Amino acid sequence: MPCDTRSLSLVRSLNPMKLRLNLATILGGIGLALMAFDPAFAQDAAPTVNKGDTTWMLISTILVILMTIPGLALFYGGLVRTKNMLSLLMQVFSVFSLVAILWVIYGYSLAFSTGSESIGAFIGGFSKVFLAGVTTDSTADTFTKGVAIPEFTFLAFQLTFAAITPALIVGAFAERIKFKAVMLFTFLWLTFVYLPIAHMVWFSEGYLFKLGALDFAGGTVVHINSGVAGLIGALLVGKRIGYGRDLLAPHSLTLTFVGACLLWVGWFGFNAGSNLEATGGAALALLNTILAPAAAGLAWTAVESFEKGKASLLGIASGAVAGLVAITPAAGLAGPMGAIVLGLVAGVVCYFAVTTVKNALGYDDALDVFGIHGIGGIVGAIGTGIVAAPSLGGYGAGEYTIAGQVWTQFIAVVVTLLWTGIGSLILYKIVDLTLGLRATYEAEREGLDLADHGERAYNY
Amino acid sequence: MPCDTRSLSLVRSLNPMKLRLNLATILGGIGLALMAFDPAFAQDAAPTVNKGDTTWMLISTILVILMTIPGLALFYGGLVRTKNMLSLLMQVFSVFSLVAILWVIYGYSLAFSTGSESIGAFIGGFSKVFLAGVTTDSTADTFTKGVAIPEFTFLAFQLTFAAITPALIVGAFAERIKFKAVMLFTFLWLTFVYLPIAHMVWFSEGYLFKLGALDFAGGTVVHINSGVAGLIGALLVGKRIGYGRDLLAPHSLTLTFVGACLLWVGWFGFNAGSNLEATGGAALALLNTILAPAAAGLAWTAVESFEKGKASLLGIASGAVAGLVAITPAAGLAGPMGAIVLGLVAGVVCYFAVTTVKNALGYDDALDVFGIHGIGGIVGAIGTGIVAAPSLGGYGAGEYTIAGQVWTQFIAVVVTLLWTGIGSLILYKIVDLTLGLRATYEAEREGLDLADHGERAYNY
Amino acid sequence: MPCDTRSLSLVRSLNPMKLRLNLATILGGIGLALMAFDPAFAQDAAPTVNKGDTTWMLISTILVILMTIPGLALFYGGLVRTKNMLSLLMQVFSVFSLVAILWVIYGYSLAFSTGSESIGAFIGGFSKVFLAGVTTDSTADTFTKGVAIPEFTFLAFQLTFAAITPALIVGAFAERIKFKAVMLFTFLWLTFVYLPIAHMVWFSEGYLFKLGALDFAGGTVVHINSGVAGLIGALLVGKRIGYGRDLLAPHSLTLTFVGACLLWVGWFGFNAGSNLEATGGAALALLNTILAPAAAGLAWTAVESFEKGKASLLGIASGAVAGLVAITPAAGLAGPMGAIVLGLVAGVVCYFAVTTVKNALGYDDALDVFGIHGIGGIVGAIGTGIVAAPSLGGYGAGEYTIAGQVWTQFIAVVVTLLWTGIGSLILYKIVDLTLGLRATYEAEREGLDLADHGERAYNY
Amino acid sequence: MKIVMAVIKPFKLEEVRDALTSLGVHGLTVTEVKGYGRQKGHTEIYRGAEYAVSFLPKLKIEVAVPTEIVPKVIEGITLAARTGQIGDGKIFVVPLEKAVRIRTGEADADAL
Amino acid sequence: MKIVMAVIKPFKLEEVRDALTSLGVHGLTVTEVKGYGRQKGHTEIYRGAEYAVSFLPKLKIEVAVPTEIVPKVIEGITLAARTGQIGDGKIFVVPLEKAVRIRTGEADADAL
Amino acid sequence: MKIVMAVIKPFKLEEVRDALTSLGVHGLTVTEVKGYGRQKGHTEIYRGAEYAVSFLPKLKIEVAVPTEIVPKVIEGITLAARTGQIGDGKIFVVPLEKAVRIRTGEADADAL
Ligand SMILES: Nc1ncnc2c1ncn2[C@@H]1O[C@H](COP(=O)(O)OP(=O)(O)O)[C@@H](O)[C@H]1O
Ligand SMILES: Nc1ncnc2c1ncn2[C@@H]1O[C@H](COP(=O)(O)OP(=O)(O)O)[C@@H](O)[C@H]1O
Ligand SMILES: Nc1ncnc2c1ncn2[C@@H]1O[C@H](COP(=O)(O)OP(=O)(O)O)[C@@H](O)[C@H]1O
Repeated sequence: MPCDTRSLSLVRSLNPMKLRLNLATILGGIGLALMAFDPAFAQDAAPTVNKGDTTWMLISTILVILMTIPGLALFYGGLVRTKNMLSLLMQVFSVFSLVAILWVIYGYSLAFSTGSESIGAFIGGFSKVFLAGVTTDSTADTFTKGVAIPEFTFLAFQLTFAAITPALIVGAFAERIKFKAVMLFTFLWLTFVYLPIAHMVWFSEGYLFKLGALDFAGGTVVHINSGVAGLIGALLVGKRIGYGRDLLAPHSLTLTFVGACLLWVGWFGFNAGSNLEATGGAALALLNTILAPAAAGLAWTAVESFEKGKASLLGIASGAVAGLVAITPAAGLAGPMGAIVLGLVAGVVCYFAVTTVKNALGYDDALDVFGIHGIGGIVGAIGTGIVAAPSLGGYGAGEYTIAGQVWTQFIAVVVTLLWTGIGSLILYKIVDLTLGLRATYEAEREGLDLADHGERAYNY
Repeated sequence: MPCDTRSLSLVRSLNPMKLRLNLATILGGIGLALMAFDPAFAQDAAPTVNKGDTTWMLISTILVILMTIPGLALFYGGLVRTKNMLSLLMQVFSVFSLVAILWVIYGYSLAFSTGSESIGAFIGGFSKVFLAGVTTDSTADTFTKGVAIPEFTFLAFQLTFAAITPALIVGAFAERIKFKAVMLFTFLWLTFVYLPIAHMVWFSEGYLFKLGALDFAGGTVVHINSGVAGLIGALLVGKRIGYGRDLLAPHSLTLTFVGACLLWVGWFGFNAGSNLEATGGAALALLNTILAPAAAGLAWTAVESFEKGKASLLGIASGAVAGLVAITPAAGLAGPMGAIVLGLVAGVVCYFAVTTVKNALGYDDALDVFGIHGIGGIVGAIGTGIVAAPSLGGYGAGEYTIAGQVWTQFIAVVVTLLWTGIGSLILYKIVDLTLGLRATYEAEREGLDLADHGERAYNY
Repeated sequence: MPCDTRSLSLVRSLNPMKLRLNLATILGGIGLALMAFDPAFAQDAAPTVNKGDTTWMLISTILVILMTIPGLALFYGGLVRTKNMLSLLMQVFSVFSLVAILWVIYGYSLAFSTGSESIGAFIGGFSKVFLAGVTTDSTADTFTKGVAIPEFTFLAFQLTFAAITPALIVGAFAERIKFKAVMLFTFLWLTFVYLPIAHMVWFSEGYLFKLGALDFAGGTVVHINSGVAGLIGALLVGKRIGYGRDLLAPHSLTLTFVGACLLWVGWFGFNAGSNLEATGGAALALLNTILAPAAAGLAWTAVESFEKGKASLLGIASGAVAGLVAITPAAGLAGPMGAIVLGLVAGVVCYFAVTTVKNALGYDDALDVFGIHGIGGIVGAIGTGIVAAPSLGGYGAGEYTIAGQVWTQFIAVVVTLLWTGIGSLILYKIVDLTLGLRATYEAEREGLDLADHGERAYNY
Repeated sequence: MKIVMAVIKPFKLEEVRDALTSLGVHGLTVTEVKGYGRQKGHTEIYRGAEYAVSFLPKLKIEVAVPTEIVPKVIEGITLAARTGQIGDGKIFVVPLEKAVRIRTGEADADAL
Repeated sequence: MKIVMAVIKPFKLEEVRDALTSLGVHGLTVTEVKGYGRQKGHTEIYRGAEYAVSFLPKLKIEVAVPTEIVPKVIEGITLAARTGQIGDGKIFVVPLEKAVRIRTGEADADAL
Repeated sequence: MKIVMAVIKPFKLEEVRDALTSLGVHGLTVTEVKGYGRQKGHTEIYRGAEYAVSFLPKLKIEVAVPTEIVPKVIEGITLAARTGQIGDGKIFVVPLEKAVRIRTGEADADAL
């Protein structure tokens, strides 16, 4: 729960992440109410920076990096065949590095600064390009009036969100994509899909901001966004040679397990860090980020045991990731029991998405980016409308009606689906026409590690 | 050192962890003494929450999770044969997930709430079942009067202790247990062994609380408890096929090494986090948690070099874990030199427990849960009585006599041994009579990964 | 940026790390200027300890440990052949353990206490041997007047720097050194090379302290120091059997990747932790520690693609580490764009050092300790003189002239080169004459794992 | 009886197995091997050190069959394993004097 | 001389080795192989995709012996490797024309 | 034609390959094996449990050659693989009745 006082209920029914930078202005209008709680704020012009918060946000940033490299890279890498191991590690690592640079050059500015009057609802401006004006003294507001964090902290934390999102996509077309295509696509997709959506959802002047959807830590921006882009990618790049016929078994479930654990651990930074302050709200987000994946993993293996007679490690790990995805938008808004229920639902739904629906439709989403991030993200986004309800022990505020909030959530999901769906489709086509998306038959047979990178993962 | 003022000596000679939730009441009686140091406290009704502390406890919680998944899972997994790798990973991950859910449903309440008048010394009540009454605003006291942390933080931190303890046990009967038996046993053991012991030791109304034993971070509740349960399990489940005849060599010491390192890193959260505040006392606990395992690892390999002519990686890693176990009860109570001595002793004693005593007695404690956690825990519990002595540079307080404290420590060890020994025995029997403990001969031959989970760890 | 006010410019043009313990005295002279900014300081005798800072430093300490074990160990281990895997892991783990113990016995005292009048500029004294006088209440100053951290925190943080430095060296003579020789050399080198250099550079009375070189987080003390010692070691120990003829391919680039990621993650503690406080300056250091390696990795693979036609994972990982090394002395002093430029330069220079220069000169620096830490360290040390310039967006202060600062940096590099070059040479000779450095031909053929440690890394 | 030993490209295993099964051969033994031949290998580069790797991953299939079906077995394997590119591999026929099924002790034709 | 080649269950290696040693055969070469035969394999499931794995891990033992002890060798291996379950494996005997010990250049009987 | 099968020390592979190439033999197949023989193994110790490991890593080389060059091949391998220490390995010669190149269907001499 990002806000501490009931008087903020008006604001709290909006998406909390949107408030980050421009909360101060909004709060102006309700300042009087706040004064009753903390008179000191009224006379306090400059926001105070608490070192406990700064430390918490530094750590959260580091945790999201750990979640990406090596976390996500290992989770994905373990699932592919030996001959493509390095290609996955390389893609995740390169995407992370590339986005980090792009972020400070223009990404932060386009996402988190005021844009032109005409299209400012969809994309920011160039005032912070090359981090102009950002210094060790500049700050970004948190959700609590008068409390800020160093702007470098905020922007580094946001950098990690921008970096992991395109890295999530690469799992969908794993084992058959050209490395250079991934790099070009990442550049385009960050610019034309991620930055606009982040701006629309999280910036106070953004289009989706005004819809009032709840998204605590990025369910739409990160998960639905990457999940759908992955699905389009899997469809356009086509199936792997031998898909549906050969044994395309994971080369190391051990590494996938390590990756899943590091995803989980790093996700605490992702979710509880999105609280921007080290408060009881952050602790709640952390607890929910323990409970939802635990429940989802157990739910997945329960269904699996029932259907196949055996509970698998890949099953519980996949379920846990699905639970992490689902709790993301609700992390600081659901009560602990709500988190468990959301996890149980996500575990079951994603199980069927991955094992049944995918096989029925026949697309080759190699590492189930859509099945887990896309579907799990949708379950989470809609579910947040329910579990955030105070009547169900949640921390959603204002005049909360479940039906109304669920409808708002639904709209936000649809808008995200459309933007990323159409945008990604166009960008894939551009890459395909310039560099080409798909590796050659020989490269795919030999493995991308040797073909694209000239190395082999293992020489035992 | 959990407390900052000498006037707390009366309280500090008790087990610091016991104080967590109910310190306020106790401190009432000595409030006057405190006023001399900090008059502000006297008029301060509501405890203050410091964001630095909150951040520290959030991080500590995350570190203990890292220590379990993937830390402990890899440490154990690397030590088994390839065909049982996933079964170990699965058991640790599932136990963690299951306990997380049980903890918020009834575990926290039974451990940390007031029980009925008749048996309240042994088990808590149901007032906090489903986390009733816990909100983002409720707090739990630390060891310093007037300083509190969000209750969600405290309960999440405690959740990780409850989760790792049964996960430690699975090493003892590794490579031959049924997966379902592990799950049922975990449920029973958490309920009937862990929760009562945690309540008795850490809750102010608990039976062992009143004995006045020192246990900074859970030497009895976590290590002796799991070590003994492991020994009983190893005896009841029986030896692995081929034990003592075939080469049952670790399939990947590399993974065991990674696990040992993550155990070490996570243990900083375990031990220094048990200070509940980010103070010089936490820093001391952290330093001791560097020194004791360093000394223990070196001691183990020194004896090994002397006896076998070679210093092994598994030796130094095992020694380090033994040192971590031993310093646990003394982490914030020993001085740095005391920590080194405790580490040296633990390294040597556990070396002989594992290499000589186990072989002499002939039980198959596959991954030496008893030899390292049980024996190391006992060395630490007794040793704490010595190294905490102020005369030896320790931070034990009050009218400290080494002999008296060692005797108290001894009693606490014996009580723990008996409760977990008898309790575990009964629970294993129940599981054996219902689901059966031991995998079939064929499943064990083929490996539990395929037999129980339908997967293989590696497809190189 | 360690200091928050412009009035500290005089001090800030010096090496920030030198200020740690003795800042208070120095600041006395400029206290009046400070009063204008914060009058409270004038009357504040005892420094205040902020729990946010304490938490940040505890975490930073933990991160540097994670960076060493398992980070560095895996980075190195993955690069050697299977038969020497454990020897690398063992060396890193043992060096860490040994230095931890030596540090609290005499290392901290020799590095960070006042020495005798005659040689006090080169080495500290014995007043803090066995940590005499250090308690949970004693503090160490930060760069901000009146702000301190618990001394145990400071000394534990410094312990990790002392431990990782000799561990870095072992990569140079990997796969052919005797284990016992490593241990003896570590003891000697810590005592006679590391401690004096740390004292000279970081202690207020040290010789290099007075030169006024900028070194935010240890570019000279850690990286140039270990890089040069590695080069000398590689030359003295000689080439591996088969070097230049056989395929000495890395046995697991996956593990090297994991190690590189953990190095990166841990380096945030190393660099941003060197700020000693959780401020905007720490956030800048963290951001720079994201950007420089990202840029360096991309630069390395860009050159590689151009030269060899393929971008490799080992390339981007090596580049990232080179970038981390280069940004170390500049972490809190460069602006983000300066960090990117420094990274780009380091990536390209180290690429040629490792791929061309090494092969031309023909020495067998097995894991490129000199090529990456030595050369990258020099690039960083000199480059810091440029990117710290306020005119280039840097945070260097005072009457800053690029030419003047670069010259100072150059001197500091030369002094470090000479001390470690000559010192290491003598110590290697001593070890060679006593225990012998090089493993026997048979041991090298069979692999050091079996020969020195009696184990094998994998039994698949 | 003969042992027919074939070195093939790894991804051809399933097809070869099916070809053999359709000839009524229901047992075979497979080994991962490295082959050296006309097919050129690849280059690996680790930190600027280039290695020409000329040993390529192959599978060796060993199948014991009655002498009379050897020609058909050869034909079946050839067709199934052929891609037409260099490196498709070789088939070798070696005399087999005796075969025994361990489980039953049955010998020769009965043992296959 | 003959080469006796046996495909056995992996956990039977030590017993087979001991049986051979007791016959005075002090050298042998072992290869990890995958066997396909009557013994049914297992099913692996990864995220709902089921794979029937029909190749099972086996060990192949090759031992060069003088012709006269071949029957004893076959008997020894058979007894040691037998569990009585399907999949116990096979023994094949192949003619061996020449054997050389690399270290000394000794040939044939002396080389074994 | 014969199949010459040699068990050698792993680090001798390149030298043996070069020796064969210089004899005009341009194809061979290599298998990682474990050898048991006179060469004594090593001891591994895991937490005090000592294991005597008597199977040592070796490489098995199989090369099909025309009968007439067999003596030269044996000589070439022997010289290249010899270190003079116990465990250098063995060379076995087995008759080869037929060889086929899968890609072209060429047979016997043409297939090698
Ligand atoms: N003389 C030989 N003896 C044994 N194996 C051989 C021989 N020649 C080739 N091979 C095996 O056959 C494989 C394919 O041979 P190669 O010359 O590359 O192509 P092709 O089979 O199309 O002629 C090699 O990788 C090697 O394993
Ligand atoms: N015709 C054959 N040629 C080569 N190897 C065979 C053949 N038949 C069986 N094998 C090997 O023997 C093993 C055992 O055979 P299988 O039919 O499963 O059981 P059994 O030996 O009890 O009849 C197989 O896994 C395979 O490795
Ligand atoms: N009778 C045999 N049959 C098959 N392989 C053998 C036989 N004897 C030895 N070998 C192989 O040759 C290798 C070397 O044999 P060993 O007796 O150790 O030394 P040497 O070759 O010097 O006599 C063994 O490791 C084994 O792989």
